Amino acid sequence: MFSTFDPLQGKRLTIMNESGEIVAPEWMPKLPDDKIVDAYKTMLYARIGDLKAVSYQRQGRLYTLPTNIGQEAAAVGSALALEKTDWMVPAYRELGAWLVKGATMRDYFFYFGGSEEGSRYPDGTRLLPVSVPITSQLTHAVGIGFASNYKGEKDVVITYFGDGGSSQGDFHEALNWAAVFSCPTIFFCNNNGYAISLPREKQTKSKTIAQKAIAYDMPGIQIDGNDLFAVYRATSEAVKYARDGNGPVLIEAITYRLGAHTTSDDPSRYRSAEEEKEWEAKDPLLRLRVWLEKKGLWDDAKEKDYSEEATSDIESQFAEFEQYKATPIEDIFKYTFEEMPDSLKEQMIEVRNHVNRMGG
Amino acid sequence: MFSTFDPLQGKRLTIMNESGEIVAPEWMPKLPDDKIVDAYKTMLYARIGDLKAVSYQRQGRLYTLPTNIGQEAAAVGSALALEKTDWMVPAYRELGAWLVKGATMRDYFFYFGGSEEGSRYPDGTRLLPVSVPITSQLTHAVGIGFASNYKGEKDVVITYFGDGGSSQGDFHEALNWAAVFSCPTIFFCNNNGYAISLPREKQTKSKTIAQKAIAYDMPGIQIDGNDLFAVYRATSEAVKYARDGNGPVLIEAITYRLGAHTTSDDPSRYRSAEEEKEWEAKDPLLRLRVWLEKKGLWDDAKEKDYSEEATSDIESQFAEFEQYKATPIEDIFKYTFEEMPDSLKEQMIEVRNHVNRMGG
Amino acid sequence: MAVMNLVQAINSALDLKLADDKNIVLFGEDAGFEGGVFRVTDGLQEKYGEKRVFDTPLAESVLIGAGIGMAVNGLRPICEIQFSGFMYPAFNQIISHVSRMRTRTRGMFSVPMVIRAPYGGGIRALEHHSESTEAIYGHIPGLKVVIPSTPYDAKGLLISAIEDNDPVLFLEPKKIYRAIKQDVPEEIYRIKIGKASVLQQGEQLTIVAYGAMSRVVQQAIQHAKKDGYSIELIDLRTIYPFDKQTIVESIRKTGRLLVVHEAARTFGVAAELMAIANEEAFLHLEAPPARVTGYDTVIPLPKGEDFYFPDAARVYEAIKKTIKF
Amino acid sequence: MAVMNLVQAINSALDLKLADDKNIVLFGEDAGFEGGVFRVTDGLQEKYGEKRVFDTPLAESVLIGAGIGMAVNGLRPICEIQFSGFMYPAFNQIISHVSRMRTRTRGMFSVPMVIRAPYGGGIRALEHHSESTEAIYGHIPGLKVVIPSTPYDAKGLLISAIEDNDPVLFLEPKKIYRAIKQDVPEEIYRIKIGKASVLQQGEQLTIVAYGAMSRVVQQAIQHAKKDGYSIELIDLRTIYPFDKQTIVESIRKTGRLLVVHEAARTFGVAAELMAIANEEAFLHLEAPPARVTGYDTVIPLPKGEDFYFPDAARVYEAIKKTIKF
Ligand SMILES: Cc1ncc(C[n+]2csc(CCOP(=O)(O)OP(=O)(O)O)c2C)c(N)n1
Ligand SMILES: Cc1ncc(C[n+]2csc(CCOP(=O)(O)OP(=O)(O)O)c2C)c(N)n1
Ligand SMILES: [Mg+2]
Ligand SMILES: [Mg+2]
Repeated sequence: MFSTFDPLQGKRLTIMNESGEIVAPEWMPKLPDDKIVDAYKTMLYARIGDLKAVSYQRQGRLYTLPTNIGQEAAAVGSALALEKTDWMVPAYRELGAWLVKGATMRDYFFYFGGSEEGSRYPDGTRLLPVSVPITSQLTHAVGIGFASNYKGEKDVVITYFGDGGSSQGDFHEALNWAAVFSCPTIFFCNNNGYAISLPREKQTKSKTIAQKAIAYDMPGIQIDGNDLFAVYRATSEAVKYARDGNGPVLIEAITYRLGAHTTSDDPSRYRSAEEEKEWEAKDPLLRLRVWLEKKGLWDDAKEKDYSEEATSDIESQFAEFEQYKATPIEDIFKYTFEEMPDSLKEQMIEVRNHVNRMGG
Repeated sequence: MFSTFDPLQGKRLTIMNESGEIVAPEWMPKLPDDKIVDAYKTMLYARIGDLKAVSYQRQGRLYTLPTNIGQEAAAVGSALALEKTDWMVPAYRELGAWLVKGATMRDYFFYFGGSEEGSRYPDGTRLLPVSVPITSQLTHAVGIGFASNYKGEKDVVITYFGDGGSSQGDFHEALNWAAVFSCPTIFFCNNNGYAISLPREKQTKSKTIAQKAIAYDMPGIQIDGNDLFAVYRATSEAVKYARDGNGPVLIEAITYRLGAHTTSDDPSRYRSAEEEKEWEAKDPLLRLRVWLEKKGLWDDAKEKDYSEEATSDIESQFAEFEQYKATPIEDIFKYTFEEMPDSLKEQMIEVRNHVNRMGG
Repeated sequence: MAVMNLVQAINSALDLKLADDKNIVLFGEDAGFEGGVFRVTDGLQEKYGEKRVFDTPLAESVLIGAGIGMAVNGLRPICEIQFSGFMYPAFNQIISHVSRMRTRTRGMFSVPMVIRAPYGGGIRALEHHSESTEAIYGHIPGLKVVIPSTPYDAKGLLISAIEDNDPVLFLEPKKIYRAIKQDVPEEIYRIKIGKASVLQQGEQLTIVAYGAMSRVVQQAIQHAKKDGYSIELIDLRTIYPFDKQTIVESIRKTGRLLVVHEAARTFGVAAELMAIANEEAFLHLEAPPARVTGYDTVIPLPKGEDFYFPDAARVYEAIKKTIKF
Repeated sequence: MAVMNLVQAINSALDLKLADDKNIVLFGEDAGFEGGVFRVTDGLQEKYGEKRVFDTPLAESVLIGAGIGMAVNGLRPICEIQFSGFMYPAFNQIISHVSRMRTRTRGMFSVPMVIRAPYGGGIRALEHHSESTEAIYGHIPGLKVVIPSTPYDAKGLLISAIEDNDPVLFLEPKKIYRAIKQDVPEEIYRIKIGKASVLQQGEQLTIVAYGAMSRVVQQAIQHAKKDGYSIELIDLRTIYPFDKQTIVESIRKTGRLLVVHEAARTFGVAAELMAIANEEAFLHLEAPPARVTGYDTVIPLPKGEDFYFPDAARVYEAIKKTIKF
């Protein structure tokens, strides 16, 4: 597959087009229908979760958070290609992927509600926490893959970053290391056209991000990131390639965030309504729904039912989060090191005493 | 030229082979004979300077220094392609290039003799000081090129780095920036096969460093770095390309340091005598001398005369350096800022008083 | 005069200097077209064009490194780092080159660069968006570090920073970006880098603070005044080279020192000022120099940050403790 | 017991721990095949194979960043940075991730990593090869910083660092790599991180030093002894979390403190210890806590470095001044 879709020749993998038609049946992944329905449900769940989070934020019940709307196929499709024991190293805009991997909306609310508890995922999730410093996490994914090789395990790693992130030095260093040491690491770029306000064309001069793989002699492929099938298929191929000991792969998924960069951002300042419209038509949920409906796997009633189910699930998780008022003082100190040094103990007591004095 | 020598196709520019024969006359640069003789002289001068420096170091009269032997064609040939007002941003192993640009052996001795005076080149030299933190200097070259564009000047910039240096994040960030802003910057990689002990094959998995240019949509070319004509021609093309407003170029010059990494290094620990022998036969001076002699432009007597002239010139510059005993206390402080803040004044007085007390 | 908040005052300084000197260029991630995520550079690209005010790729090391090259080749770069927590990828450029070029070349090349970044906490931000690591930068020889705490100071100090022929790290306390309004001259004026400002005169205790903490301390002092305490408040303004003279004179007068900063305690700015109190005013000390600071932990996410950042109550406690010693 | 210098003691610690725990991997630029530019890792690749002891590409950020990933996935990485002056490209990884992973994930993931680097000056080295920026690292919450000054300490501390489940920055004073020989046990032993060592007992003055400065101070003390002074010398060993108790007890006894380090003065380690003296022993102080340090300039190239680094004479002057105060 990787040699077929040479980014230098302008090739891009699309399996299902914007109208939900299969345009490259030869690449159609062999997914049972129920899995596809599940995938759609997860995408829908992620979308509802995202919209909910944004609205809670507007109400002042969560803090600044990134939006995910529009990128659900890339997130969910790539994560579905992993086994349970594989690792995931996220950036911050892959909600759907985290949900597949085992994180919950509760975690999401805690994190963007201002508590580190949100990064303590269920045991054994093999999901790293949100990484805010752009692209720094790619190096971690390389090391995880290295350790996997070292231990003779077959686990692979997927790591996410954005088009903007491809400019960072860590991108280069990570891909180079991964190639040199044949680390089973999949570098998944969510190219959503913007780094906050900066359009992709001003981020780098190369026509694709996928072609940057050539610098490391690793496969690089550009795919339609709003096409669940293309995302799933390409990631599966990459996972297999990596698991078979061939080393890393770079995937560039072309997508678009239909929302703002974060809840503090106003995209109308830097992109046109027409452009947004255009991309609304490419919505990854819409096209998959069309496909499912044509196959008789989905309908309005199911959409409504599942939306309600998801909404109430998400709301109850939010309610759980809202019980959490403030970080316990001890928690601020006790995870700095395995054992608390005297200096931190003294400081912790200082805070406690102060709070007590204030009658807090 | 850049499209002819596609690194992905294993193409490399050689004009004069190891035996001093012109194997690609169509690319032979139109250099007058006397210029070529001058180039050879500079290479010879650089070699003698380098050997001298190493021997002074062995005698304890200079501190640790890198060796240049074997890389003279890459250094001199590339620098000769520049105009006087062009800029040069070195790493630390391009003695021949610095000499062409206007630095002197005196500067070299001062710097590796432990005095910052060695980085104060003659006014207007447009040569930046040695950059020790690997690859960090590439970003400076990009900025200089940016400023050149900004001011509407036609000056280009050349910057040097090694095969090892290509792994650093700054390599990626610099090339990307240069391409995005069309900076007239020539990235000249001296691929001498090793980063201290690490062979090129373990540094990066790509077959060439030149192909990394594809990641930035800029021309990249691999050349025989021990062939003065190839170096001069490729750099001239790159200079013209950049000066014409087309943006940056990446050149990978294949060369070899015949000496140690630095005077503290013992290359026999990590490379074979056979390999060294092989490369001795590819000595850039040897082959140019053969060519010159065939053309009747050079002979043993000239070699002897010029070597003596160079040696005595270098020795007298070294003698000048050896008069310099210690950095004046004031110099340690006064260049920290344009104006010395009180804190530094106090500290300077503290040192002075102490030295006076000690009768120093 | 016009009423300005910190954002407006900084914008005004940038605007005036861009107009004044065509060698000044201003750039950063989203600093051009968008006018910065805090809108500090709003309108400047429109006014001065994309050539002089522009966006960069997302790469801080080359952002600063290219700035060095521009400076060497005659420009005066003003680099914006989106948040001070994202300056670290450029740390090597700052410590190895920005701050050393003049010494290294014995004055042949210098780096008249301003690095601007919003810094500090208290705005309920995401991880890495509340950093306060000024002590780290203050420890780097060859770098000046400035932190304003009022619109007036911000404008005057930034103009001085831009005109300075050496690199200046200009950290903007984002918590108070819009919190304080002040009458600020519309034209160019300068505040000397390296001079602290005595915000209040007092007899019993010298407090040194900077950035958003200046306000917190002022609140505490108001409280303390009611209780009859007389306190001198020095706004440090420049972290390096700091105004030893003003601080020492004040300590000699009051006999007591309290330093307040939101950064982690150990090896922080307060320690240095306490050391200076010892070296220069030991015999005047009537109580141990003291500090109220953040803690030696990672800065907590919003649900914990109120425990972390000094507030007026904590400062007030320390005031009483030091005066009553 | 065997006579070892610092290089041998460190090599021995690495050797024993590599033998002890197969999850330990050791890597760095030229650290594998070549055995390191200072030969500290000599023979280890031969003994443990390329899989466990290996060379990396020339890229410090991923060197540390990959180490984080390894740690998260069950390995115990020992990362060598060739010189501490080349750690800065990895600064973002260290301050943003190495030191924060445990807090960020509430203990789910930790980074049991050792970062080793030769540090400090006095060896007539090239630019950037004499750095001493321990105060910067000490100010980073979540990171331990250790600096040994003898072969015995180096081995015991390094073993503790390797066994520590948190990241430890282990700075090796390269000036004394081969300068001191000592009887060192051949087997595994541990020295607790966070405990200083009292090298000499005394009554009139407490001196705190570390790294190569410990020797310099010892020379000064010998001189001072002849003049009848009684001095207590504390080798700090751990920069963070440092041994406040030992230092404070000593100051309470002697009434005087002098801190010696080669790093730049302002915002350096000495300032913190002087602050601690105030906070914890103010009423015992008979003279102002003092410091002998490097200066706030770029570290000079060899022809100037003797003016920069504290020597026994400078320390001796300060001893006299503090005791006679
Ligand atoms: C090192 C660093 N620099 C700057 C930022 C501020 N920042 C946060 S998101 C962002 C844009 C990222 O763009 P991209 O990588 O395309 O990802 P996207 O947000 O589009 O998903 C920037 C500049 C950061 N988080 N880290
Ligand atoms: C950031 C950084 N890391 C490490 C070093 C130490 N070091 C000096 S030279 C060198 C190898 C450089 O190899 P290469 O780039 O191939 O250049 P060459 O020495 O072969 O000319 C290393 C690792 C350094 N100077 N800077
Ligand atoms: Mg993006
Ligand atoms: Mg090399």
